[in-house]
Amino acid sequence: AAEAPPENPGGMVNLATIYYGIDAVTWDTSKWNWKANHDMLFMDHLIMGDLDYGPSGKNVNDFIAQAFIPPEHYKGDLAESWEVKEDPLRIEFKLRENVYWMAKDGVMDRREFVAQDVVEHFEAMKSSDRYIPTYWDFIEEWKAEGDHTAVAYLNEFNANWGYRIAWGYYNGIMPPEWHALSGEDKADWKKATGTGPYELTEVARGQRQVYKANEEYWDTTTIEGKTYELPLNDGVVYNIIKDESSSIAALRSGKLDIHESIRWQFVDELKKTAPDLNFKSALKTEGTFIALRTDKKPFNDVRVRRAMNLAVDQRAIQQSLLNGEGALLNYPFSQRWTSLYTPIEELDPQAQAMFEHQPEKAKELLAEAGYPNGFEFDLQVCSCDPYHTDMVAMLQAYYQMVGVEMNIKTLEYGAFRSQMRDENQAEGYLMDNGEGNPFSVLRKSFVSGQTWNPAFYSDEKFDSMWKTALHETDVDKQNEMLRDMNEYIIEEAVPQVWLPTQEFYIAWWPWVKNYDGELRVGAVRPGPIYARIWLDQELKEEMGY
Amino acid sequence: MSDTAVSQPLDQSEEMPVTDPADALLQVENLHTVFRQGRRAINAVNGVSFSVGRGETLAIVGESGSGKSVTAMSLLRLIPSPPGEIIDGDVYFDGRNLLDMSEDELRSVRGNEIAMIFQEPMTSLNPVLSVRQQLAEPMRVHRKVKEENIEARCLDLLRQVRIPDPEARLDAYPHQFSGGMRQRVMIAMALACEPRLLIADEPTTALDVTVQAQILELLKDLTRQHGSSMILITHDLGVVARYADRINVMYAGQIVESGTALEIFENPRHPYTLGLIASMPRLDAEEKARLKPIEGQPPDLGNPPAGCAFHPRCPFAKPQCREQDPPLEPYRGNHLKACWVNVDE
Amino acid sequence: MGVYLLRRLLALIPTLLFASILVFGVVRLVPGDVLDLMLSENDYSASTHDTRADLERALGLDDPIYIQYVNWLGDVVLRGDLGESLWRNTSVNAEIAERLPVTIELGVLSLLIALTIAIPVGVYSAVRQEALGDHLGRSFSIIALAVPNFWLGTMVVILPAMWWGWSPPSIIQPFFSDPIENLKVFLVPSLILGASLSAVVMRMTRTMMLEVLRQDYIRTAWAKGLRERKVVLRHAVKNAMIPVITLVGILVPILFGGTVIIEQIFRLPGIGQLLLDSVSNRDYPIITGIFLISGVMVLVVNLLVDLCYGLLDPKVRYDD
Amino acid sequence: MSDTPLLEVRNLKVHFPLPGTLLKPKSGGSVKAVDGVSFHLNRGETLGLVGESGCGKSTTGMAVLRMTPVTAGEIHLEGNNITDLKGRSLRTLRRKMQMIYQDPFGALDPRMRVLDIIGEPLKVHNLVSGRKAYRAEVMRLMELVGLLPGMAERYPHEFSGGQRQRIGIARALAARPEVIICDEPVSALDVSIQAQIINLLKDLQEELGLTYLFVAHDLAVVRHICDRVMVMYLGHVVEVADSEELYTNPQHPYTQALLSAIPIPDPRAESRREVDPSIEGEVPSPVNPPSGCPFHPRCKHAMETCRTVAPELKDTTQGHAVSCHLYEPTSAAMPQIRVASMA
Amino acid sequence: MTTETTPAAVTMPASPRPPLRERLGDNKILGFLGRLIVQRPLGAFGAAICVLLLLTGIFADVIAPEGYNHINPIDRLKPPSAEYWLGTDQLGRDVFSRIVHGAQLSVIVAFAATSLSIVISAVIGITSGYFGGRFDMVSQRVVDGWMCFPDLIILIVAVSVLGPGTWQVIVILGLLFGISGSRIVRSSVLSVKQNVYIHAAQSMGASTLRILVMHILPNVMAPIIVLFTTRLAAVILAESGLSFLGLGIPPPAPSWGGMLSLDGRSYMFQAPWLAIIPGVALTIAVFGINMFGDALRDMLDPRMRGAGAGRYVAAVRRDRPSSRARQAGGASQ
Ligand SMILES: Nc1ncnc2c1ncn2[C@@H]1O[C@H](COP(=O)(O)OP(=O)(O)OP(=O)(O)O)[C@@H](O)[C@H]1O
Ligand SMILES: Nc1ncnc2c1ncn2[C@@H]1O[C@H](COP(=O)(O)OP(=O)(O)OP(=O)(O)O)[C@@H](O)[C@H]1O
Ligand SMILES: [Mg+2]
Ligand SMILES: [Mg+2]
Ligand code: NI
Repeated sequence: AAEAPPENPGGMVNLATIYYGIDAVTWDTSKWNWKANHDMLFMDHLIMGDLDYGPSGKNVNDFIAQAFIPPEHYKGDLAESWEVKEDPLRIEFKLRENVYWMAKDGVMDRREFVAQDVVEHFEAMKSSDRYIPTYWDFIEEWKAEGDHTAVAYLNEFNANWGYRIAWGYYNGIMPPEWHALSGEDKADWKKATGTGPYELTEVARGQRQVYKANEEYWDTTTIEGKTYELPLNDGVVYNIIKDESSSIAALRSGKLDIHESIRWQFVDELKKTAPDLNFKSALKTEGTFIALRTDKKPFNDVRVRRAMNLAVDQRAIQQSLLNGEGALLNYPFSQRWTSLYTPIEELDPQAQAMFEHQPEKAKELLAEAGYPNGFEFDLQVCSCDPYHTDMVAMLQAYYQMVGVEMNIKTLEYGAFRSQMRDENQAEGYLMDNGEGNPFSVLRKSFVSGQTWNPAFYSDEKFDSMWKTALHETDVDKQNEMLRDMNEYIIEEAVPQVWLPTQEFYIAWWPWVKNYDGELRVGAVRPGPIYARIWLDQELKEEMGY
Repeated sequence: MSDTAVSQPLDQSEEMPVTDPADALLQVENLHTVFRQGRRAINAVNGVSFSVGRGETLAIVGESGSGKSVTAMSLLRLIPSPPGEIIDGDVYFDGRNLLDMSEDELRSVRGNEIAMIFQEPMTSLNPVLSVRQQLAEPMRVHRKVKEENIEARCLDLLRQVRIPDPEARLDAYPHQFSGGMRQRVMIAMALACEPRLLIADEPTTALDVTVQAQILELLKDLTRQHGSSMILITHDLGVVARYADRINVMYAGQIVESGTALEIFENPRHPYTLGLIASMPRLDAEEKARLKPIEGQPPDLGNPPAGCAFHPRCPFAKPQCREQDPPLEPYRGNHLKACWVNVDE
Repeated sequence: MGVYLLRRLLALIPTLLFASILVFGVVRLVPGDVLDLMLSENDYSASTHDTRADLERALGLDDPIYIQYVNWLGDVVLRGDLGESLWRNTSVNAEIAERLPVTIELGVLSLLIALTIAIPVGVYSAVRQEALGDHLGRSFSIIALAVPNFWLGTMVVILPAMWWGWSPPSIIQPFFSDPIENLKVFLVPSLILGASLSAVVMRMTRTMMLEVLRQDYIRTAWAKGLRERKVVLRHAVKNAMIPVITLVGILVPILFGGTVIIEQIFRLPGIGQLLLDSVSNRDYPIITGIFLISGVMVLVVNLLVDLCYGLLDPKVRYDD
Repeated sequence: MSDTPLLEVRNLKVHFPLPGTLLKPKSGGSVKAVDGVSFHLNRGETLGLVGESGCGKSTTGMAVLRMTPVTAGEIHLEGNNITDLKGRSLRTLRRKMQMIYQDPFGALDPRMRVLDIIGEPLKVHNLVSGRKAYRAEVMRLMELVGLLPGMAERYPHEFSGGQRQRIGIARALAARPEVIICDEPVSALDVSIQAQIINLLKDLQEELGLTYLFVAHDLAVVRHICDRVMVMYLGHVVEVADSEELYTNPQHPYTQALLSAIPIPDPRAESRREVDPSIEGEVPSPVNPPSGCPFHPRCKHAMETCRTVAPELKDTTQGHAVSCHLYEPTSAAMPQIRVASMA
Repeated sequence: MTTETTPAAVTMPASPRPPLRERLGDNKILGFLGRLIVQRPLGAFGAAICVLLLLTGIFADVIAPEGYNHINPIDRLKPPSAEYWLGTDQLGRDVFSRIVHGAQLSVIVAFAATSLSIVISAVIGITSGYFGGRFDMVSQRVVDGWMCFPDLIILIVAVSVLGPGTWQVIVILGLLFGISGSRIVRSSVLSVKQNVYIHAAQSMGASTLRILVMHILPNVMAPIIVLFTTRLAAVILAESGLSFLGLGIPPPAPSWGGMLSLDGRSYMFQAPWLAIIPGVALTIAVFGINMFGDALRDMLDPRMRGAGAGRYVAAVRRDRPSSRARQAGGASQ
């Protein structure tokens, strides 16, 4: 339950975010790079997740998911309300009034935010040379109808429209004045601006980004019946820390107030030496899997792919590498998407077996498929994730047991990434899927020809299922279809070896108030969460930090 | 003539003074210096006794490795340690025993009362200090010469050793000098405190004949001017003949013969001295006679032959030589030799 | 001296030219081409040949490599412009300029620490060869060499944090406005980096001192009646320093390498971090720029080292 | 002997260019180590080559061996011009000329056994076939120079200087050369050992009919072994004469100075000897040799012409040539200087 | 004479048999070992470590109780015990076995990379040092160009090019150290080249190849050997640095550097032995190799021979009574 803040809450919140090792690559949103616009706290979106559903309120959504907000948890952000209308098919956003763009030297003066800004923003983004082809193809046109109504006219319905235009990646809204800048100026963080709760005031590359509270921010929060202006703190500092131990040390010594991504390995010791720390554990929404090249021998045979799953003792992996935490089946659909997720027990028996360790069965299947003596294959893995590098050691041992020789090809991040979908990509490709929502997860890795489909999975039936679901306007029918697709992938298609998903920990000190370990209210959208945090400076001092 | 000397040795229990000790500036008695190599010990100096009179020039000759330099350096305790060690002996300088002095006392003698000129002029000067700095050092340390006088004194010294244009040379560095000039700077440094004893260890071996003559003449003049004594180490008998009052002949760490220049050259008593003189090619020889080398090789000092160290190469050797080390004893007057045989026989 | 400097600087040109060709080429040979990487990072729904070609053109990577090289070289030579980052669109010069001071400060401090530890210890260890101090000094040096610095660094960062809640500060204040705070940040990493360097320098100093102490002119100094302290400090050290200075020149590239790791552990935003980021992003212009700058720095340091010779060794003269 | 000398050198010049710099690749300056030297060497004779350190003695020897590039001049061996030989023919030529070095410690590869050191020329020139013959030949050579056969398996560091020099001599003899260039073969040795080696060289010459070019700066040694002596100064030959003639009747002021500077191991003679003051001063640099006669800055007889005109080497008497203006017909008088002890 | 190989000593005139010590000195290897033990005990200790490392490497498969990737999830993160001498890691692999196999890997990597580097150094160093002139000029500029880049920067980029892996690390480290090491070889060649014996070989008409192989190479072996030992240690360390950056030999290969920087750092609290043991192994190996290298250098460099720089003071140690007695004895004859 929330604790009432003092008259003037404040404090600079020092964070290690879930991306604490990655330096922002660019500040230019028109570059369409996810690393570019992650966590730009100076921007607002049209829609965000409603924190009242979060742990401090109704506690039905933990707001950990990176890119999935169930429509029933939507809340207006820059849009006060919205409506999907027919004839012509369109989405009407009623925009908030009295929202102001922050003044920025060399960009713009303070002025009110209007519908035309939204239209120009989307147009500018679309005309960027880095615009992702087809991304907004379902939109015919954006129009400003009056100062505070922005309408997106659609040429076909897209069930995932919320993610694509309202609260997803690439949806933070920047002023037309900024879009008018030269490429060089756009690259300059000093020019970046928006209507968000924070203003970017310092960027020390490779070290930190400092956001100062936007004094004029429009949003407020109510705690114990009292309304407070947001943000409650003076600012937020993003600490960029490459080295994991170093980040743990910074948390332990109080240099960080919040650490959003701790592996279990360090938690025991932290709990022991700093019993005051608050922890929250959460399942990653990223799924870990081996993509098996379905276009090539031997994995073009589904029996072989099943055998590959049967040969692996997932529970042992979970026990030894994840300390018994984590989850066995969290992909394609995450357990967190309760309305869509199908648990293992509800899968057909053949699929359930894949989460057991059945090497004998695996051998049988291999023999059936014509590989009684096994075979040899290459597995590409990135050297950047310790979970993966540990995992390959175990996988190698399991596959040996069924006569399959796995050659581990470790690649450094850049090489690994660019190998994906290359002609020369190995038969096996061990990776994490990026965070997603039901539609994007299914599309990315299983629809034919997609960039993130390293299994080279191509299935006309599945492709058309996906398209149908996308155009389905009825939410219940839509959910049904999504569930079917998920089950189809797991039960029938099996283009991958499913592997346990990691659990991670969020830790914060007791002086961090009004925070319950939430991470996101939209894709890359922590701003509203951070804005509600205040620090109990006295407590901090009392505790000796 | 020599029968008496051989058959009636003087009482050996009494050290035979070479010169009257009271009169001698330096008196060395029974000096032993060894170098240790692992468990092997090289007896580089093996019981050497001699003295140097005031104003006298003593030459030490002997072939390479016979211990000449080590003897000289032992006097000032300049033996690198490890591996070297002076294990026995006394060195009286003006009545004070140098080997018993404390480090501080010794320092006040080094470079001040006894100065040394080393064998290698090319490497004995510090390459990174200017001639002025090096030349002034002994004066600063020993003489407390006022700073303003130092320059004048340095120039004076350079002039004494006949370095042309000393003003220009004073701030030069050793590498800008030729070998002969470097050796002259060394001499100037040695003379800086007007030492009473100058030890010149092969001051000219590395130099050309013409430069050698210049340097030696210079040394002779300067010691004469200051009335200092000098120990001149060389293996060039020609040099000795010209400059020495007295000669010590060394072989395998011992003095085998000692006498005045005339005694040594005209009446050598030790077979080694004899051989040495005979094997020198001489410009003034009447005809190109075949040289008479000493056959065999010098001994290994770490494992010297028993008895007289020279016996394996000695044409006169007799059984006694193989067993007993002959003592250095007078042959006639101050002409000493360490040999069991009479070479005239 | 001026002529000498000029001559030395001119002599650097062919070296740098060769180096730049090497780097420019090698960096682009790295598999995992920036286009693939960008396309996959951006989650292109389905990248086609067209999108790839467009991107290639947009990034200016469509010319043949030698044309790119000539253009790049022209910019570097004529305008001192190292180009533009492929991802950030910022100028490489600015990126490097922002990071360089950190690396330089870390490097200089480490070197200073290494030298202040190593030279006295090395000299002592040589003068008292085989004495207890010598053995201690040498053992320290070998251990400092043998312990990997990433390991030492990690321990220094994490153990005090866990035990006492202390971790080294990492917010860098400009040196000139707050030298104390600034040094607080650099002290620990410099010590760690300096320790392993000091081992190398110490061993070199000791060896050289032993060599020098054996020289005839040291005997001359003793024969003049100088005190040991004077013999060592005035006559031996200066001679022994000449090769040690060369070593400093050789150490600079090693130091540069060491900073990559130490920067990462101590959260120092230096060149090393930039390099690691740029390599994993395949940001060619930045990689090339870092190579070039670090190469130039190494060469400049070596030039300075050579000039230092002049102070130590009278045989070296520049006025010809 | 026959009319054609075994070796003839005509107007030999060896200049070493000074190292250039980046901006000035050719500095233009050069060390004129040998600057117009002519001489001949008859079969079976020993020609002494004396002079101060750095006057070009070794360089002359090297040039004759074709081990250093010749700037100008010609070298004839047995009447054949060998100045421009290259490659294989040069390597074959080297069989005929061998060298004995000054430094007995540096001249032997420390990592080879004596057997291989002495036998190397045999292998290089394929002079013997089969291990047995090879070994036998090496044994013969060792015996020739007075080394015990048991030493064949040892390494050079196990030998004394004199023994090493013997090894060097054996190696030089292995290829059965006609000419041996002895570059100060005894300077590094002790007097007692020096005499052994000089005797050995003489014996070998008698036995094998060798021809020596004997480089040295010790005039007493040279007198003992040489038939004729050539005196060099700063890259020039200043005097050539039969050995006895030169020592009894030195003509060039430099030769006279040199002879007078040598101390004689005889105290009585020494006490009478005067050191010639003309040897004051330093040897000029071969980069900037003085104009005219190279010796003039140190010569007490220097005349006006000496400063400008370089004298030529001319016979004064049969077989005695000197390069000095004093001996040219125009000069006023022959100087009456003699080395004291020679008087 | 029946055979050719009559011992030479027989034909020699009777000479006193030298004492055992000297005869040992005749046998180069034994003599060397003897000197090593007597003069450089630490160096001998280092040599022993090197030999141990080598043996462990060669017989890894015999010594190690298990394979390096023998996983046993039940027994994960077990501290050292009788069953698992050095404990187990997060996958239940026996750390002792991994260390032993790691020694093998280190030995392979270190020796292969070092050998490669030595060959490169020797070829570049010897040719450019011996031929000099333009060839030297050009090759030295290339070496300069190469050397002006920080090692680790080259490594990072090179590993990115070739990808992490055992042979990649070997090739890269070999090339890296090889090129920079050529300087050292070259400078020794320059000084060896000055030796008169080289001149002698030339003047006797020996071919260039013969001179390079028979004279130059054996005489620069000393610095090459020293280079070899110091590089061994450097390679082991460099590999661990690369592992730290995720560019070393990838798991599950048991490279010490990888064990130390990956598992060691991840599990440093649950299982400190995972960090300590490879760290200690690495330190001991590097320590041993360095010590041995130092001793080798001291003993192979003739200028460093003999003990002590020597201080020129207080070098008198007299034992008067006995020496007097000796003198008296001499006098009584
Ligand atoms: N630092 C040293 N370490 C070991 N042995 C030494 C050392 N200095 C001298 N010796 C040995 O002491 C012996 C005498 O040497 P010393 O230098 O006195 O000979 P020397 O008569 O001066 O010879 P030279 O005429 O060559 O100068 C030699 O056998 C030499 O090997
Ligand atoms: N390779 C070379 N490069 C440049 N200068 C050289 C070279 N070799 C010799 N010189 C110079 O040529 C001159 C003659 O040298 P040379 O060795 O022939 O003299 P030398 O008479 O043999 O002297 P020494 O008696 O010292 O052996 C010297 O000034 C020397 O410095
Ligand atoms: Mg000596
Ligand atoms: Mg010479
Ligand atoms: Ni006469």
